[in-house]
Amino acid sequence: MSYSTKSPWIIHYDGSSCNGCDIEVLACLTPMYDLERFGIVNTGNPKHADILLITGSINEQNRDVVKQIYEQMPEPKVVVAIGICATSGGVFKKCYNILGGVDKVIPVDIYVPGCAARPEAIIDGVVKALRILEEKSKALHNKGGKVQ
Amino acid sequence: MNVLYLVSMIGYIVLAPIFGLVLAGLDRKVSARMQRRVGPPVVQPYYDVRKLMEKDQVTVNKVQDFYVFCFLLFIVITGCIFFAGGDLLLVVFTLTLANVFLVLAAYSSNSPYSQVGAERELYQMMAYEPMVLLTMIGFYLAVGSFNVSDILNGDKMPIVTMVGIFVGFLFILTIKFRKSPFDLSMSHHAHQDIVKGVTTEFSGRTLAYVEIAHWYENIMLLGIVFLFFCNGTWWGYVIGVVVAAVSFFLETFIDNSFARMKWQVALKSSWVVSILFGLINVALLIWVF
Amino acid sequence: MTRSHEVQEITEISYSDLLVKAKELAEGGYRAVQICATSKDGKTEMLYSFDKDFKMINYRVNVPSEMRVSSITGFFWSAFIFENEVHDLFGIEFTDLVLDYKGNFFKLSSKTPWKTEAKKEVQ
Amino acid sequence: MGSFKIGGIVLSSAFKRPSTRLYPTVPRKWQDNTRGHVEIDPEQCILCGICSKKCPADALTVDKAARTWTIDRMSCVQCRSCVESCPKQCLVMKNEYTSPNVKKVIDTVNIPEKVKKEE
Amino acid sequence: MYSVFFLLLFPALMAVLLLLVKNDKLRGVIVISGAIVIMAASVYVALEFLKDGTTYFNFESEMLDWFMLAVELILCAAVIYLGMKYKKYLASILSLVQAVFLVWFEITYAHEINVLNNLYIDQFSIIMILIIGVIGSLICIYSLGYMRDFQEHHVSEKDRRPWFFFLMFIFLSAMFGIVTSNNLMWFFFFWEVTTLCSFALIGFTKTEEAVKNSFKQIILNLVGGIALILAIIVLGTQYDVMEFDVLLRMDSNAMYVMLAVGLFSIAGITKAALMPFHSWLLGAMVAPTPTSALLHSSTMVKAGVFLILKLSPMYGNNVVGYMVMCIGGLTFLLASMAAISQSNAKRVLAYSTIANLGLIAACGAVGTYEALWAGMMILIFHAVTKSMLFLCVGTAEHHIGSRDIEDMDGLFSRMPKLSALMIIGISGMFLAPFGMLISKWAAMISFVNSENLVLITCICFGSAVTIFYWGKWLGKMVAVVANSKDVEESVHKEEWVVLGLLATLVIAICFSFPFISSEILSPYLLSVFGQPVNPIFATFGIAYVCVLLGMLALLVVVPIPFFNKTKKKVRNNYMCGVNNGDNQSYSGSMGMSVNVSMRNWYMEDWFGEDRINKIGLVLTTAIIIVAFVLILGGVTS
Amino acid sequence: MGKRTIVPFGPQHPALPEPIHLDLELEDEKVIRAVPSIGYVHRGLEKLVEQNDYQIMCYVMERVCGICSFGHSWGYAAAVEGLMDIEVPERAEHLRTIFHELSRIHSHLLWLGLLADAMGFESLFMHCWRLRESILDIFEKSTGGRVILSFTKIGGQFKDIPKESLAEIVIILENMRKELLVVTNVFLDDTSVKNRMCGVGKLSKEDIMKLGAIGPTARGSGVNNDARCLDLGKYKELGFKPILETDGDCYARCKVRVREIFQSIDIIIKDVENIPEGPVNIPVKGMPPMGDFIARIEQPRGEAFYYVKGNGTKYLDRARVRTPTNANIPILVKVLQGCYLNDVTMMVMTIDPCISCTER
Ligand code: SF4
Ligand code: SF4
Ligand code: SF4
Ligand code: SF4
Ligand code: SF4
Ligand code: SF4
Ligand code: SF4
Ligand code: SF4
Repeated sequence: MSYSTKSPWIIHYDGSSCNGCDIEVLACLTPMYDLERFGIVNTGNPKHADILLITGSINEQNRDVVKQIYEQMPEPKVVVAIGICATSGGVFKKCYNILGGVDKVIPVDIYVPGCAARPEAIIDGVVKALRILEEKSKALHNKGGKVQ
Repeated sequence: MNVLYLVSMIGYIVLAPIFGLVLAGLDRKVSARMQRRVGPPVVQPYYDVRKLMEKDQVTVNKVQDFYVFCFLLFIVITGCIFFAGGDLLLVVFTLTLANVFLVLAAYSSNSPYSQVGAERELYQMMAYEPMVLLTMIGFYLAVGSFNVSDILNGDKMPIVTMVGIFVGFLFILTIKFRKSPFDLSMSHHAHQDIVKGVTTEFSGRTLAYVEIAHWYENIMLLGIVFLFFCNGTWWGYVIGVVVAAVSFFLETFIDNSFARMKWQVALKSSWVVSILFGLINVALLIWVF
Repeated sequence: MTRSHEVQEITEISYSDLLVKAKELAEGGYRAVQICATSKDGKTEMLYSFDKDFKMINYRVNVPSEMRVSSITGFFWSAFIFENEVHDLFGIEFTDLVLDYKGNFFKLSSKTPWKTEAKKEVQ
Repeated sequence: MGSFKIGGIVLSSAFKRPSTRLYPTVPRKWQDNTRGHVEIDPEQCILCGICSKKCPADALTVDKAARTWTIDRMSCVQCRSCVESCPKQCLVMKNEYTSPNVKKVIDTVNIPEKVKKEE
Repeated sequence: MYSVFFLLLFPALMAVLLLLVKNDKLRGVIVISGAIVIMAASVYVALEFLKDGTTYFNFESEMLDWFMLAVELILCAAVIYLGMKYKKYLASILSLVQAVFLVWFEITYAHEINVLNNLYIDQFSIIMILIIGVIGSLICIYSLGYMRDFQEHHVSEKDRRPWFFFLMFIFLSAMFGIVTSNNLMWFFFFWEVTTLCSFALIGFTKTEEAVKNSFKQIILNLVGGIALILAIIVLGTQYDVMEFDVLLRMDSNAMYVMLAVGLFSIAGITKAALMPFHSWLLGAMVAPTPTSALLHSSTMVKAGVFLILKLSPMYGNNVVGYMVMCIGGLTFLLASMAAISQSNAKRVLAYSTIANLGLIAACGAVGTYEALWAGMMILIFHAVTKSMLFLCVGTAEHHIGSRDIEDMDGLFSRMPKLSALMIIGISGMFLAPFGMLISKWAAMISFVNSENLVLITCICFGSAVTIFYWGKWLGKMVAVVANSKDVEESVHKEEWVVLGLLATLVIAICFSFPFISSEILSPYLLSVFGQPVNPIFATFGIAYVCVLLGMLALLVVVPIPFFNKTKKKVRNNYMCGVNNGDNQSYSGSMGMSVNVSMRNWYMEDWFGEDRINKIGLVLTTAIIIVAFVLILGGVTS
Repeated sequence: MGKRTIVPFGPQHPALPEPIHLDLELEDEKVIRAVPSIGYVHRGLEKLVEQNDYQIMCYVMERVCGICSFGHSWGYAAAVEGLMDIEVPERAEHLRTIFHELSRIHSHLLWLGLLADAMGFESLFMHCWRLRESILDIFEKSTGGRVILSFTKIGGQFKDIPKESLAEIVIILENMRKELLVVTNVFLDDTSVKNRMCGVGKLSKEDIMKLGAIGPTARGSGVNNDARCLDLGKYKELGFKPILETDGDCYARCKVRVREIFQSIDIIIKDVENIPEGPVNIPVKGMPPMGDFIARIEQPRGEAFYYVKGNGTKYLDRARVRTPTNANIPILVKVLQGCYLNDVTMMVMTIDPCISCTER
């Protein structure tokens, strides 16, 4: 079993969201939902993170930022797009400055729908992400990428 | 006698991470409960470290690992010297060396937030070092030896004449445990003004080393707390262990009861405490007791 | 009760009056509430709002889209944020902008998305 | 002024039950109003397309020719606009949200031919 | 005995020779061969006399005394002249006063006093001889390359290198004299010669600042010189004593003896640049760097503490003892603090030197064998390490064009070898397995044992502060900056050789310090205090020495596996997601690419130089005044 | 020492709630210069008026910001209602007031939590957010959404809130009050918290007036521009008095918000007592006419400005929001100068920036 799933550390980045999903992500960390039950810690630093929770859609200016955060996360890593904005652009999809969902710039592993995504949905999404994380972790090790 | 010390040294190497881990886990659990949360499992720190070991190994430069490894190594050596009944001043100096390695690791990455973290870490060292030295001097004056083994077997409880120093030491323990109000250079909390400070650029195994080093370090520091209560009898030891545990959770409580203060406060307050509690107590030890 | 809120007067002024009025208001202790541009048929309508003690004064100025407009940031420093925005979105150039982002206020996928062409049919 | 102002809550909290909702261990009961996902009653729909016009997120497609009503679940913002605007009241907002998925879910509903009544 | 004379005379001869040689190549040959001879001679002397312990030489010559007086008067005249010329009348006046005292004493008393032994040599002198001989000669060699660069930077000026090397070698002679004179008048003579050498070297570049600072130096040191001559006068007139060994056997609690010791201490304090006289050493940093390394860190200022350490048995729990202790302790604490606010590498080194000299002086003043042991150890380690650091900074300066620590960003990538040396040097100053720390440790123990609260405070807080300023410098150096160019090729060969040797010396001394302790220090301490203890083993025990040596060895071994293989992938730095990809810049506001830069903390508000110096000046001056009032009032302990 | 530390602060930074970027120039940790840049959240949603009719725009508008989404839908609706000369039923107006104040409580608690978090005061953050959940529960129960309510439409509210539910809200608020007092007292009284806030980021009354700051930021310096003093909503009837503090530092701004929480509770309770029976919406017919209209509303962060311009079709010519943060950013630039790096987060927090709405 991979320990990644026991201790998934997250980083949260806010693309061009309306804050709605953002605060719901944060709410997940607070007493009512307490993601730390699953060993989840909000690291705020891509270099420590395993899961990128990203809310809001991609626009011209944050495109490179999102890419860079993703690149700076060490493998194995998963990306969870939270909220309709992050999955498809949502109500803003037709805006001139919106390129669309997060999958426009980085590969997304889990889409969490909702506007705003409910904390429960976010938890579900993260739990699903853990499975993917586990697979990725196995794949990484089978490649012989590292010795334990 | 020598064999005994060898045993306790090996015991430290083997057991300290286990105790350190559990303490770290309990700290998180208790903190969570204080915040009306469920919190992670107690062995969560273990998972974290295993996870970090598993991660893909990336770094920002090739020398960083060396420094971090030395940090861990010298923390362990510090603890070994301590638990082998060694000289307290040597313990302090080795600990300083270890911490300097951590600082260098942060500097070496040449990244903005690591550097600010390193700077703050050094600054914190400057803040707590006098009190640490005074504590050791206090032991010497109270017991007549810098040797842990002598203090362990001394017949009077050091705390009796070292109450002030004990308070001062607890104060700087907040800095050493990286707890609010003085978790300035790095913090377990994400919402830190300097990102992750010292550890910003560490990842994977390097970060795991830092974590493990903290376990070792915490146990060693609690060992010093324990030392205040040794009088060569079994109940002295019991009191020591209990107080050490209590002080650990006291720190957790303090962590949850304070905001991170401005960094300026750290130096001022810990120097004031060093003078008020440490130095005056040392003076009393010299002139009165 | 007919309406639950006050109706705002919008006064149309000529462009040449803009700075005069701005100066007047600045001296009168007004704050700049906002600047709103509306572009239609190659013309831009600038709406300036100022407020003092809940009394709002709104001026409308019509300018051709290509015209360089004088900045009011000399009187209302904080208006740099509105003018830079208008510059980036509507392509209006401001003269004497005190804190000029030079078109780097927003990074946009298309340049001046709100700017309309003179002939363009609007829905 | 003083320290440990929060000490009381913090200490007492340590001995109180956490206020955490143990989701997903304990499933969540939804409020009646909770906006989760849109469901259609295909029997009622007349493929008028109003819902799709009123959708701010362009999540709905109504294809008269193919007789399908399609919702892009990963675009719907649960605004209830379609529900409100449907002349036949054949749309309802259910409590359960669309569950997170590895791909974008698009649900297509076939609208059966209706036997013309009076009109 | 002739070997000692050789040491005294040979450098002086070389000096005269160098003054005459104008050819660069030839000068190189002479300097190198001369330096090697001096080095060899000092080692020879050391070996010759190590076994014998304290040895006295009776060498008398009326001629010589008159010669010295003549030279002294010429020097005084020179200072008076220069003082008038540059309108620094204070210097002239002080010099005049000194000359008057000197002549008066020489004429009235000096010749009446019978001096048994003019020269002597003991283990402490041996240590000093080795330091002067080895480090001094190495620095002279180093200067060759450095001064060549210097000349290139200052083409417009006349080549004054002969003068430079003349001074350096004369200085060596004088230093040898200081540490081997038993005759106080001789001691005074050599002392004044070093002062003048320093004066000339500080003013070497002849810039306005250099001149100003050189006068600052001469004025403060003349105060010391006057104190010295006064001390000699007191001893001579009151007790007919003009020899060190006799002085050391006297009862320090007698009022005049104490007065003399007090005056000696003032002389020592000025020379060692302790507060309140420390400002001259900072000013001295305008001199060419080898000068700073030689005169202002490893040898000349050491003469000041040498005097204090030598007088150690006279100190202890008496007024002068406390005076020097407090001044030393405070100097250590305050100079360390002031070092925080400095970004000029040489000034940091200068403050650190002042701090360490303070610590050594405090050790000497405690007057116990442990403390003296610690003091001597610090002296040794400091001399070696600091001179190396100065030379490193000198070399770095010529290649990166700045002596500012802030410009040493990532020096490790730009000048890897040099930075490795610097890192060794800096670590040597404050980190665990290195000698400085061991000595500080001993100092701390001896302070605690002497139950002196002021010293305990100073050393606890001072050490903490020390960590900060060295740590941040070290950090600057180790930073790995991407895409930096290696600029090391152009470093002169002489410089490498010398730096390498010094670094070897630093490490060698660390490893051999048990030997130094047992073979050199212990016999000396035995002879001084009559206590047959080897403090290193008494206070630490053999086990710790092993631990420390082990740690040191570890530090050498551990890097090997790490530096060679890292399979890790290298990624970019974290910069809030806007790193431009080169780790050097990020895309910032207004669409600009902004270069990141990182600057250390200086905490100007708290540790600003002016503020600290003011505090130091007030406190230490007060201490001196109080001490002398007490002594003159007859209170001695 | 000419050199300075130059570091990027944001857009991705854990202490920043939302992406904004600052170029910081530091000496030690003192900020010598700070140049902000925004645009990481800019979507351009105002331009959606060309594609969505004026009614659907209401859904878009409430997504200007997820924190005070209710206020945005109200503000926009009010502007359109003004333009179309629609009179909203009394009960709807009362409901709007109640929900707006609930939003304020939730927003202020959220803000207090984030403030605590910015100070590294984790437990305080957790407790604030724990209390905030009660408000979200009210929202979910009554409107079906936790943060995006979709409760307002042009002409009134979607549905009525039954009497019992209103009574329940009052009970919940009354129950919260006690615990709120203890928690907020920590902000006002704890030494370590005060250490971070008192005297930090001072803004004089003149600064505020000159730079046009609004909301609690302005009220912390004694400047009243609380748009609740205007006609919109039922505030006048409820005897609303704005809360003012005079110190102008972070602490004062925090205090304003703490006091506003309790004030909001009082307003809600009073409003529930006074709410008349009746319809909650009226049918809206026709198109927005030619012309324009301005509405202002007091959001948790300050006055928001809405401008709509109709052209006789169902598509508006222009809808414009000037949100509170938009007006407060100049203040940020000012206040950052000369503070310390660890104060930067505090400064950013105390003007309570909502970048989302700033950039739209
Ligand atoms: S999905 Fe909805 S709530 Fe979430 S960020 Fe987008 S608009 Fe806001
Ligand atoms: S990272 Fe720390 S401060 Fe942030 S939410 Fe988690 S526990 Fe709290
Ligand atoms: S669901 Fe309703 S609105 Fe949509 S097409 Fe069917 S009948 Fe028309
Ligand atoms: S709920 Fe809203 S977004 Fe979803 S389909 Fe209906 S109208 Fe579209
Ligand atoms: S029911 Fe009404 S809205 Fe639908 S098509 Fe007929 S007239 Fe149009
Ligand atoms: S550093 Fe300055 S003084 Fe030294 S050689 Fe170069 S230019 Fe001359
Ligand atoms: S909206 Fe609130 S929770 Fe979300 S990022 Fe902004 S401040 Fe944080
Ligand atoms: S300031 Fe704007 S974005 Fe922020 S909460 Fe208020 S309305 Fe929403």
